[in-house]
Amino acid sequence: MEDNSNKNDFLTLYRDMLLIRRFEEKSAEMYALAKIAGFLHLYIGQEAVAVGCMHAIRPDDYVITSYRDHGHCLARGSEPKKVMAELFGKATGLCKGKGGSMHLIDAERNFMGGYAIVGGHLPLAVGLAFASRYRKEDRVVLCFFGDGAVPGGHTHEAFNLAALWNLPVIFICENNRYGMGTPVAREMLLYKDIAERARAHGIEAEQVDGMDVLAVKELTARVVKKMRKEPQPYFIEASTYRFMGHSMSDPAHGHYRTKEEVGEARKQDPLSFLKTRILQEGLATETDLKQMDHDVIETVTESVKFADESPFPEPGALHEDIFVE
Amino acid sequence: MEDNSNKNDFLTLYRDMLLIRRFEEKSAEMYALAKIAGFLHLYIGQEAVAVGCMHAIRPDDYVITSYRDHGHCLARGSEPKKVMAELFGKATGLCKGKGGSMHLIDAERNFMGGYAIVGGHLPLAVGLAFASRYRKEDRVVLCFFGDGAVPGGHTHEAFNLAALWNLPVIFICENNRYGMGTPVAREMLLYKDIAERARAHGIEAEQVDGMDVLAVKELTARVVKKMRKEPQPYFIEASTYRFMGHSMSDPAHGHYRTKEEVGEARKQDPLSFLKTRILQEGLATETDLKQMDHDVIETVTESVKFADESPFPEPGALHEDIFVE
Amino acid sequence: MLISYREALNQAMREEMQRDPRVFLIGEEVGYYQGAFKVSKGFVEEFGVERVLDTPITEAGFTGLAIGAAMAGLRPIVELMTFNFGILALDQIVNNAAKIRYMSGGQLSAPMVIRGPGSAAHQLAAQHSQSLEAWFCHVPGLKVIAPATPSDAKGLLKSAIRDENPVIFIEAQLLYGTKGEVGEQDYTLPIGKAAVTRTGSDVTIVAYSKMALLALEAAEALSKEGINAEVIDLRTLKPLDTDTLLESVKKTGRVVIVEEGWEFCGLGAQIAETIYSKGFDLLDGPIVRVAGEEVPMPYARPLEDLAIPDQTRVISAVKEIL
Amino acid sequence: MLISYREALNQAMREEMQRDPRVFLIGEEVGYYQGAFKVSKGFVEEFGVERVLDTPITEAGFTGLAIGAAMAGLRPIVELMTFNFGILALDQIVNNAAKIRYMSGGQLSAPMVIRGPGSAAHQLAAQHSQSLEAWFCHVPGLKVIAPATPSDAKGLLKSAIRDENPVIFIEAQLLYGTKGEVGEQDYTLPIGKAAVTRTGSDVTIVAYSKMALLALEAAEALSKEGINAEVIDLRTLKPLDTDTLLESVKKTGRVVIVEEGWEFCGLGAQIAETIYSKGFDLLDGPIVRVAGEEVPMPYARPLEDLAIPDQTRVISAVKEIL
Ligand SMILES: Cc1ncc(C[n+]2csc(CCOP(=O)(O)OP(=O)(O)O)c2C)c(N)n1
Ligand SMILES: Cc1ncc(C[n+]2csc(CCOP(=O)(O)OP(=O)(O)O)c2C)c(N)n1
Ligand SMILES: [Mg+2]
Ligand SMILES: [Mg+2]
Repeated sequence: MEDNSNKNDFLTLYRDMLLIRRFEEKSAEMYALAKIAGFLHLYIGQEAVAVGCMHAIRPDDYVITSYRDHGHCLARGSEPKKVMAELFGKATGLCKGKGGSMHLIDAERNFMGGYAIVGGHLPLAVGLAFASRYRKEDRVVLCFFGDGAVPGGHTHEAFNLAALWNLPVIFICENNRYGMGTPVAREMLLYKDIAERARAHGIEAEQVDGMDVLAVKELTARVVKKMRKEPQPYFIEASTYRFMGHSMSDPAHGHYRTKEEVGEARKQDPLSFLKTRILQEGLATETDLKQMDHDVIETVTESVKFADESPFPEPGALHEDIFVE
Repeated sequence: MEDNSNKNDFLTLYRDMLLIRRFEEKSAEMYALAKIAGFLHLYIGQEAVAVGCMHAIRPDDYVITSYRDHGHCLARGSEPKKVMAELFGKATGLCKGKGGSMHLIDAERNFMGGYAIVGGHLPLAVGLAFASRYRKEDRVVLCFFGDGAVPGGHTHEAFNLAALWNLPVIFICENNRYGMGTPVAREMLLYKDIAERARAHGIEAEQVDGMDVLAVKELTARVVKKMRKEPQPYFIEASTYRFMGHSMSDPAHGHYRTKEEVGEARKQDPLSFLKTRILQEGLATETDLKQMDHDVIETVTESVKFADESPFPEPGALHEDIFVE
Repeated sequence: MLISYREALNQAMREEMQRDPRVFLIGEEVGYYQGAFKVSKGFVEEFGVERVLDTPITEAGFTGLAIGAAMAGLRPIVELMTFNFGILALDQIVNNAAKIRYMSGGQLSAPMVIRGPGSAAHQLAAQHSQSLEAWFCHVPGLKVIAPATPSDAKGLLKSAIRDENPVIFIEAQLLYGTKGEVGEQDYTLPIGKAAVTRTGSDVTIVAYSKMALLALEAAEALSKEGINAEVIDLRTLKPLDTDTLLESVKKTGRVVIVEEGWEFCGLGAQIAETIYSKGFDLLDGPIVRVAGEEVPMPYARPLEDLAIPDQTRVISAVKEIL
Repeated sequence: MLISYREALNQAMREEMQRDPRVFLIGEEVGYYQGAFKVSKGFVEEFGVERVLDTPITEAGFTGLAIGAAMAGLRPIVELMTFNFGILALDQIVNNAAKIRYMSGGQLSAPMVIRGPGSAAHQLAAQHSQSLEAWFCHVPGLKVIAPATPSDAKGLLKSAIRDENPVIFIEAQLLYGTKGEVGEQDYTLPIGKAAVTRTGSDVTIVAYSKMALLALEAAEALSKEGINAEVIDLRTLKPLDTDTLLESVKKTGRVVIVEEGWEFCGLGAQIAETIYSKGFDLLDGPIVRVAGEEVPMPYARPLEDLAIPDQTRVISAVKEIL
């Protein structure tokens, strides 16, 4: 892989992934303590996809994703304490505690959310891209979703419209090999090259190793660059793996995948991958990275403290934010 | 084209197409006389598709289609007088006058209908095929729909399920170049080989000249034969053209297509095509065919008489047929 | 000026598109075809294909697209060829358009109008003859409008387009050709205000859309028999104008509610319940509902006629409670 | 035997699948995963992959498939992972399953059950916490069931599977773990019959699903204050058991209706309207409704708790009208 990243880049990418990892490990703890409830879908194992992509776009570009959204939100630069407060359902959360884990939204950063209907946000993504074209801007849209969303009807309707109208949206399918307990081979007959479905609608597509943050970033940057000049959708299939269960109620392995399989996949940890590179290339020492980890953990700990100490929404909030008056 | 049809075949095919043509010409008249109301979508120009396909299946196979369903229903062998009575909204109609033009259903002939939500019947078709497999039968399903249904979500969900579960359904896309007033190039970016979308889901596909009833029959027969042994969906794109407007309220040409274009297409009339073959091969004389036309017109006239003389449903029928008691 | 309901809608959209470059129209056949029912006649010529978008038959896709565009600051008008097809876009409307403001804690919103004909025309049968307004009314975060006259259609559509929230705007195929007096000037009408279209003292007939015209006709017929009915055209279905309803009931003590949709869980049930619970003591007896029959719409005209409220049924409902 | 609601459903489906080879189960994660909420535990092992079908995430597709299969003579049970996703299958359910019998003039029908959890669990937020039963109840051609106890769950699910028509069967995530006495024998319960789960004379509390249990608790609490409430668990939402309702109102003269769904155009509006119109003279005053707040469901627990009816609200509703 050709790579123009400098030292700073590598370290920032690493730090961003580390933040997601530590943030989510802590979230799982907090879930066990019932500080967080509802559905909590961890992104651990997939960090390279969100981080790699996010480093290839501008602040004014739009990002939209599914319910497995902590990683994307943090990678987009949302304040960890506001994210944690949202998971805690606190008034200081990104969405004042109304959205929760599945609906993280940070409009200031054009992070348009977290949606819980599988595939339901793809048409929205196409609409964001439409708005960009309509206003003759060169903003692009990153739209993340899982392999499970690929057979869904709204997905295909979104593909078709994006292709037909040349809209600047990158569809990023994070193929983590399972939709809940269903392996991808039972989601669709042709599962080895998911992108075929996008190509059939006229969308250019490519596969990338979703465990390699550098590859993800490089591909996304290349696509974005072209897209700014020549709006047109693109489909990226990032092969990845979720190390944890589907949600907190699902064990990491069990009915649908073995402990061995998960262990095997964990050897491809996106963090270890980049760490090795960093050390190899002498961009940082083990001690530097330990320090970084320490700092990240500190940030996460602070975010928990902030969330914990924050107040719940006032009862009056119940009837606020339904309509713009 | 290789062809095993004998004289009888050719003449039957011709007669079946002629019946549709004359029946629909008469329907248009009856619409003008307000004997028929609602939406009336004529099939004129597309007769070769329904007739060719229907001659390749058995009586116990299932057939299902869209609202443009007169042709399929008649080709399936439903009694013209019951079809006409249904268009008239009479108690003697196929569906006792409750379905109308868009919902012709003839369960006895496994003609499962006539559906008015574009693409909405494709999942049903897959379900019919599922039932066949479930019961370990070798019945197949013919499912007709228009080019306009191809981008729709339910279509893709149906494709995916049929492919994934190897269900014996033939998806027959009657590409008449327009979905209402929208040319196919504005329905989807890659419109020249619509079948690509089916292939992407893992469905084998082929294009056929939908104006050539022999080609349609031959292809369908080949596919059906294979499918009975080895259940698996198939996609056929039949290129055709509708000679009339989208429905009675739409002129044959106007906003979206020129008189010249329609005139040009009419030169490919599926009836003339077969007629030429019949005469060339000496299977019948002009006089024979005139006599046939005469007989067909007689049948149609009788069907109108029957429909006209039949009673409307009794008021009590309003609340019947909602539930199986 | 005397114009049709269709022209009134056309004017409303045209004026708003001229006023606000963020407004665009999207739907099946809205452009070159001039709209399936010709409501957007002349639009693609005037505003170009960038602002008048013909879509493939993908209601979830293009409605979702419009919601995304609204979230990004545009002001879409989605034309559903008919509201029957809105079922396919319902997840987008309910889960995204109606909820995005709340889920985001007020950060985002989806200012847009989703419009098109609801209810039955003539003999379009079961899948094309539905009145689904009760579904939309059930969902917090949506406003629902269903005007009966050209004047209301224009004023309310303009308000809907300017509203900062998602608005469901239900027209009727059989109203498009009806004519009425419409103000020349650029006017809007308030969302949430019912109209007393006929004053009376004996009974209040509550209706909306096509049925509001039917109610008026019935009231005229009744007046010949000396029965003086007040007619309320709701115009906005949600939020419901409870004040206007109660004021009328205070006078009449008797209520008939007319709607074309299915009776069970129809909007009429809610209107009745609202009146009962807020005006129980004002009522002289039970409210009578005249609603669509509890059947999928039959094709045959005589059956269809039986399935939809008509003047006779409204009149006998009124007489039943007098 | 004392078993959970989940086990009761499991038994009902198992017994019916053993009895009738036409019955099959289809949905997301119903097979290898044993059901998202483990309702189909052991099924794929017992009945095999031919009769227990894991689907891709395509609600319109697999629900439509099941409808087609039903039309062809099979007896599908569709599990919606939750009824929130049913919105995506709504066109199939409403336009095909509910109408095919009518449109075909009685030739075809779609005997099937569409089941899964409706209503809120804990903190699943706006897109995963909806009670949409009113939508289904609005549609002719559907029967709608929402049992509150293991015993009703089993008996009614068996009846639903044997019914020759499409039946919407709404469970609740928070009920799956609740236990109750269930008969050992193979029994069914009649669709369309409500249960008087507590007799009383002061007020009738009408509810269903989770709220029927809440109503009982509230009634117990009220009894300590000397208020004797009758509780009706509707069990079947459509057809509504009007007789049982009126009989109770005859005794009590006062009604409180509790539902978790949104108030406006909720099922409670219809229940109230039915009682008012058929039992106006039996009522001593207006009916009070306790319903879900008119907001998309918030995530934060304190807000969620406010959005859903609780004992305090039911009790004060009762006191309000006594
Ligand atoms: C329309 C819809 N159906 C079902 C669900 C329940 N559900 C939530 S996540 C999920 C699996 C999604 O898998 P995938 O898209 O691969 O994403 P991943 O969880 O692997 O990130 C399912 C079935 C849902 N949220 N929406
Ligand atoms: C879901 C849906 N959207 C819109 C319509 C309105 N409509 C009826 S037919 C039609 C065009 C369909 O074109 P195509 O599928 O090519 O079939 P054709 O009419 O050419 O036979 C449209 C848009 C509909 N019936 N259903
Ligand atoms: Mg996945
Ligand atoms: Mg076509």
